[in-house]
Amino acid sequence: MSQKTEKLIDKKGLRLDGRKSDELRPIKIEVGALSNADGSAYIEQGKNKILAAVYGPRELHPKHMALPDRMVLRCRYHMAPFSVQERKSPAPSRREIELSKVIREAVEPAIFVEYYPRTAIDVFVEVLQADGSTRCTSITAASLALADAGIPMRDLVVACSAGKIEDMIVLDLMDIEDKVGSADVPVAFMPNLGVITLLQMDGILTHEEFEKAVNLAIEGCKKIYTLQKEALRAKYVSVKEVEE
Amino acid sequence: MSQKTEKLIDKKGLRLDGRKSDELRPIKIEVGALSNADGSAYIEQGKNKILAAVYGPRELHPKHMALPDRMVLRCRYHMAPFSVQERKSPAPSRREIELSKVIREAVEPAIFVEYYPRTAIDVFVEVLQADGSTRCTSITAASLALADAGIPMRDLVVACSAGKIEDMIVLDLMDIEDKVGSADVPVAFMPNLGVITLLQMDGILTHEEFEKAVNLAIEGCKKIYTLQKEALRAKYVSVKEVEE
Amino acid sequence: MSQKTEKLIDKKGLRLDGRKSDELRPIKIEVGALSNADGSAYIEQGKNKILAAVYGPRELHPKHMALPDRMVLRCRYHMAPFSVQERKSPAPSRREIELSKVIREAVEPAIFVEYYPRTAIDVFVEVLQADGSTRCTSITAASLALADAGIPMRDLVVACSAGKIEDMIVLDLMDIEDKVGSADVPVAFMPNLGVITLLQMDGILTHEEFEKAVNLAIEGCKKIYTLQKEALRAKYVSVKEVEE
Amino acid sequence: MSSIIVRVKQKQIAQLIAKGKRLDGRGLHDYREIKVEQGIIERAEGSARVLLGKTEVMAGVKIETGEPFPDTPNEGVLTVNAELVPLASPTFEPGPPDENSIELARVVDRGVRESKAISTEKLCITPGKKVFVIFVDIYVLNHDGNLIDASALAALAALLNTKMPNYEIEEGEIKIKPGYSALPVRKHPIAVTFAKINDKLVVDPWLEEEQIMDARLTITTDDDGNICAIQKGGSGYFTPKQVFEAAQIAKEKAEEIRKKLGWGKNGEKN
Amino acid sequence: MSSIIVRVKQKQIAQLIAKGKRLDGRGLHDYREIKVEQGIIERAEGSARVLLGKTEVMAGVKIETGEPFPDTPNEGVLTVNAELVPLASPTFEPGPPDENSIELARVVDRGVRESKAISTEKLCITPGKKVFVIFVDIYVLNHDGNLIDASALAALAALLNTKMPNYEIEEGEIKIKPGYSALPVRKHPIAVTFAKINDKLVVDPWLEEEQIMDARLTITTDDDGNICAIQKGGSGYFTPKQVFEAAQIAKEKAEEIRKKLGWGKNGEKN
Amino acid sequence: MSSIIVRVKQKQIAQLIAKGKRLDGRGLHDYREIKVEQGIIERAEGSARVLLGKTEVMAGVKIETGEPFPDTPNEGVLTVNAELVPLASPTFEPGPPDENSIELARVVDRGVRESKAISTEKLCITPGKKVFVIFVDIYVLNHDGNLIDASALAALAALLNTKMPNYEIEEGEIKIKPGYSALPVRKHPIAVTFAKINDKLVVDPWLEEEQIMDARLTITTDDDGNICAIQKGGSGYFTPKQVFEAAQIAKEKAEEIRKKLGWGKNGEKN
Repeated sequence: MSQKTEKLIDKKGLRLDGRKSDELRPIKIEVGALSNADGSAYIEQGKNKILAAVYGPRELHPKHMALPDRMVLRCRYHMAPFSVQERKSPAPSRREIELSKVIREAVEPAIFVEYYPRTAIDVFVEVLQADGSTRCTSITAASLALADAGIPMRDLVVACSAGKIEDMIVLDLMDIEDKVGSADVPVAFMPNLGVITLLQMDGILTHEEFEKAVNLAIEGCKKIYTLQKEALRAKYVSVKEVEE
Repeated sequence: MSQKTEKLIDKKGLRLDGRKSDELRPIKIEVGALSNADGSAYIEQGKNKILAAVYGPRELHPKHMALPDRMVLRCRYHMAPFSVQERKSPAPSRREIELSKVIREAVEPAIFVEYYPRTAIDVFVEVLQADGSTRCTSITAASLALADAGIPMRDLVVACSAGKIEDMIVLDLMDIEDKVGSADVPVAFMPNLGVITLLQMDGILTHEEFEKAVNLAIEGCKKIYTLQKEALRAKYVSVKEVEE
Repeated sequence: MSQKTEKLIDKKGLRLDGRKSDELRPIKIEVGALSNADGSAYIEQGKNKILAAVYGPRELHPKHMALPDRMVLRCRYHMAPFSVQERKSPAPSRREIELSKVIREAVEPAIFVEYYPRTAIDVFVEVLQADGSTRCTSITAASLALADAGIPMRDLVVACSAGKIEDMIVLDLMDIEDKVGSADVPVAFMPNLGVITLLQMDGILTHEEFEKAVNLAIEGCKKIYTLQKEALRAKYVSVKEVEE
Repeated sequence: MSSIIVRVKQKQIAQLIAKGKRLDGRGLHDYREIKVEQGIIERAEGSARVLLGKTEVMAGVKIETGEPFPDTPNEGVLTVNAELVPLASPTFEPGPPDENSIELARVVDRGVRESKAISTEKLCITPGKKVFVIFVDIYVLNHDGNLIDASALAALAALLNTKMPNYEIEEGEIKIKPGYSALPVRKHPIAVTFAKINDKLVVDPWLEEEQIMDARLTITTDDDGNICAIQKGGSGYFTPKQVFEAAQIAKEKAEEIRKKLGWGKNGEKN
Repeated sequence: MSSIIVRVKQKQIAQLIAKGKRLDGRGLHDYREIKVEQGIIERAEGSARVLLGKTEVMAGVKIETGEPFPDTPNEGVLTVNAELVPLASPTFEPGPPDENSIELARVVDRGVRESKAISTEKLCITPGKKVFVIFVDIYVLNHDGNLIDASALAALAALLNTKMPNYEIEEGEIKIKPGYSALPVRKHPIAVTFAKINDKLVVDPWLEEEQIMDARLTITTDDDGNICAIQKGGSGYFTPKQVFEAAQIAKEKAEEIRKKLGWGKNGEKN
Repeated sequence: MSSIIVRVKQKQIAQLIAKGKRLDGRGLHDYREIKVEQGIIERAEGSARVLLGKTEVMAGVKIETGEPFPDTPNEGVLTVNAELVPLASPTFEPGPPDENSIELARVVDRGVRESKAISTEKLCITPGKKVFVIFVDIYVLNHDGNLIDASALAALAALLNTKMPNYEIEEGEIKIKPGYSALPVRKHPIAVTFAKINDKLVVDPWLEEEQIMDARLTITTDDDGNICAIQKGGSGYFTPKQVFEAAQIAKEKAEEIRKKLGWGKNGEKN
């Protein structure tokens, strides 16, 4: 992270978009937005606009990659060329390949993978607009799309970042805070089990700051979890109405 | 198409190579030129020099791509690096990939695909020198190569372009006419059935001009069709002589 | 080879590193250096530092590439990015692809390929530091790794280059001699059978010079062969001690 | 759905079309409902989302600077790319563009380019050296048929929504100034796609119609009713009469769409 | 080994760990023997070979000149690449970098970058135009587990061994002068990796432990004991308590390693 | 042909060769009929088509300008590429160059390069900055054996046919002037390929001989009879005696071919 001389916190202790240190960005969730996918979710978190879709359980090609005792979870995190300031080539970057891996490993602990041996589940995440902490918003969306697809899960996975900007530990970093701030700690959490399924960090933090950041991120996760459950409920209510 | 100030038609109404508006370029056809291919054809149309070869019906790899009730037709249109003014990289360009698709879809209607289920037929087109309307010459060559390979067909497919240069609708565009002219309409035709199997257009045409261009292209197709049949006959006559 | 005005031989007839014309660079061989591979060898020849490993006989994927009456030998020659003056991209270059082929074809004559039908043997060569004649050192290492893996062989293959620098035929070219000299002749040899399994040449040589170079290279091969056998013996002795 | 049910449904679709009807109640030449939303991606210089029934396509426009093509040193560069992202259909797979996405991008590109929709000569900064490069990225989000028309609409809607940065040339270097102006778009090319089913032409095929069509024909017309691009697809054929008939219908449908969306001289807005 | 024997052994490993023991006799928080050899590749500006038990990793540093990133015009560029070369393991295949080698490179990169180990601002030649580019190539030669820690050590050892060419700027052109000076390295980030097996954390897992671990956690700390990079891997999870405990252990182990290798202020040498 | 018939025929070929005869009636050291046609592609700066029996290879030469290699700042650049296009053989597949096409291109390249056939020092425009780049593209159209010799002939014939544009340097910019001059070619390297079958060497193997050969040896000689390039192929071996014998024959055959085609000092024309 580069240290530029931009002021991220004003005299009242508020951030550039007026948030307090422990405040989430506005979040909008829509479940089941896509008709072709087996499950899908669209999330806006601040200016992040992220779509996740799930296909499966379905057959795996080539077949020799199927596993006899469990399903294979595959995940692709991908950014639209127009999602960032400088046009991004649609070919997957090294960053996208790493994030596809950590997102997969963040949602997999929630899935009963042994329920569908010899099958595959594909999670596709498309970042339509990026504004920081996209891996967290992607995990939140992916786990909703999995639930929408009826995949049996231990719990929803929800993710949120915390970080350090100008000596303050803050929740839910947006792009400029990620770039100019001094540390970023994305965390994915399963609230019912109280366990962490994604943890990364870059920047510089003391151990005290690190613990504070992780705990703050978990608090953020719990708040988003409530919204996740509401969105799922809203989807199922409306589906039920349609089916009657 | 870019509008440059080059004169494409002289005072007598003749084109840069002396042709009248409805005149084809000189055409030379040779069937069965290649010894390894199951069928082949070489065509010169003006400075276009194009070679088509057919392999098949043959086994398909990977096997799961075979179809139970029909054969799979595959087609590759490819330009030699030395075929154009600026050396072309041998890797397939987006243009070549699109043309491979439309050429395949132009010859497929002529083939009784249900005769050889679970097999593949490969059509390979190599443009050795390009001088405009290469997709048309390629289709004419590909359908001869298919016939030479003994593939059962409803009719030969024959293709020719028409276009607009300096307010005149003309037949069989050569490179400079394609680049400087104001519209290009490649048409593939099955004369016996009277149907169009390839149609593209780029440029600007009124509906009247468009109809005139399509009809002119069809007339061109019919003339080339005669040459196609002669070349096939010549090939078979000479083969017969050899075998006796 | 470019003709630069660098002096490769001094007044005493010695080369830049003090060697006589028919003298090998110092050679250090270690067999079985890697614990995961089925066989391995590490060789330093001058500043060349080359590691070869063998995996197999093992199953082949995809299976349809297996051969019913013999094993398939595969070989990859690869240079580490830091092995040469200018950082080398890790993607295989055309040179590396050609050398992988000729190295495979140099060691294959030594192997009883019919002993393990339907299997594959993989030979991986990594050039950690390159200082001329790396293909020869690679072959010497590859054949030791094969022997270490217990692959049944007619003989060890050993390779050495000869070449021409400033009108002198010399043995075992190092990088600067290869670049500035006027011819390079890499030779692989099976001493027991007295046959050549790799032969390449670039530069300009009369027929007399060529014969002299090949014969000199073969003499070099024979010297290295002794070291090869010693290294193998040392490995097996030490293994035996461990097992007892 | 099991493949037997699929085949029964397909037969039904084809039989209805022979009678001039469609399974979803549309007339043969009716479009599904068209919804266009512009300016949805703030990060992009222009953007739009188009819904054509359940088919959903997004387009984003990014503007960069680059070199002009040698044969048009005074003109900006237009680049159209299309991604069939795998969340849009179970048949789309991750990977480099295949022939379908390349064809889609090139057909949309030809409509915009050949109609001279964009005044590329106004996008030149330093002749022969530096021009604006307009990237149009088409992003298919849900595939329920007729991707070409939906993508062409999304691309045009995004271009109409595009803001160019103001700039000055200072000592050969480009300097961004505050404010924006609209990208100069002078034409509104509309692609109209036909499927031939049971020897009838239907407009705006949905996915299940595409699965049984013999061939596909796309005709793009400009504001003056002239044809600027055509693409035949699929492994069937058309009679010349069908082609000329389709060209007339395409002109009318394009005019209708332009009017409905308020684009061009007869448009209600813009 | 047959898969039955493998499973029996895996069960044994897991049961021992539950009792606080390891099959190779180590304590849960003990590293295998670490050997570091520097300067082994004369062709490279810097190089090192690290043995962590039987895991063997080489790193080479090459220095070239190139353009800086637009947002850091006064800083040199660091590029870390990792190759899982197929001679290192029967499971590695030739081909372009996969997710494992990319993750490995990026985790090592973050440790070096975020700790500001290299004074990149001293690697600028002409601001905004020309800077030194430091390529760190990690080359895994034998994979017996814990590639991240071994690779991070190899990368740092190679950087500490790196000689920069002396140079002067003459009329805008860079001119190499005789002599070398050390690459300015000011921090010694050490990655410490944990495997979670049977709900216990073990440090520096070897290959057979990795095969049965639920999840992996790597924590990189700098000379001041601050955390500069973390990466969780694997399809399991950690409790917050486990994470905080691991962070403390990582700090202590890193300090031990730095001391042992003589790196940093508490180091015996360097 | 069924595989039984193939095997019978292969046995017959091998037995005949043991007796010094070949199935097609040639002596062991005879070439098939060689036909060379030059200047067949007007778009290319040079071109040729070579028939070696039924083997058919085309070569095209394109000239562009580019940067010289750093170690030869005063010399033009030669680039040889070979495509085994899939219409030439049922065993060729579309895709990026494989080891066979790369070896083919590199062996032809070495013959031209090492014999110093082209006066690359005459292809320099501005030392260290701009030189002519000669692209030789080999295009195999029908594969009936011995692609190397046919390709080397086609490449040389195309180079001999190549016209360089006249030019002037005006204010550092290259300006094309009317007229052409021949590319400066001073040597005529000829590749002669041997197959070892039943311990005999046969020259110019056709496809069915290649399918049963133990090993392959290509020796390229220049106009002075010197050897300039050698390549052994195939998974068999040669005795030193066979190699030296082949070198002598290669020299004679190359001389014959040069004479027949009228190339070089002993040639009847050119």
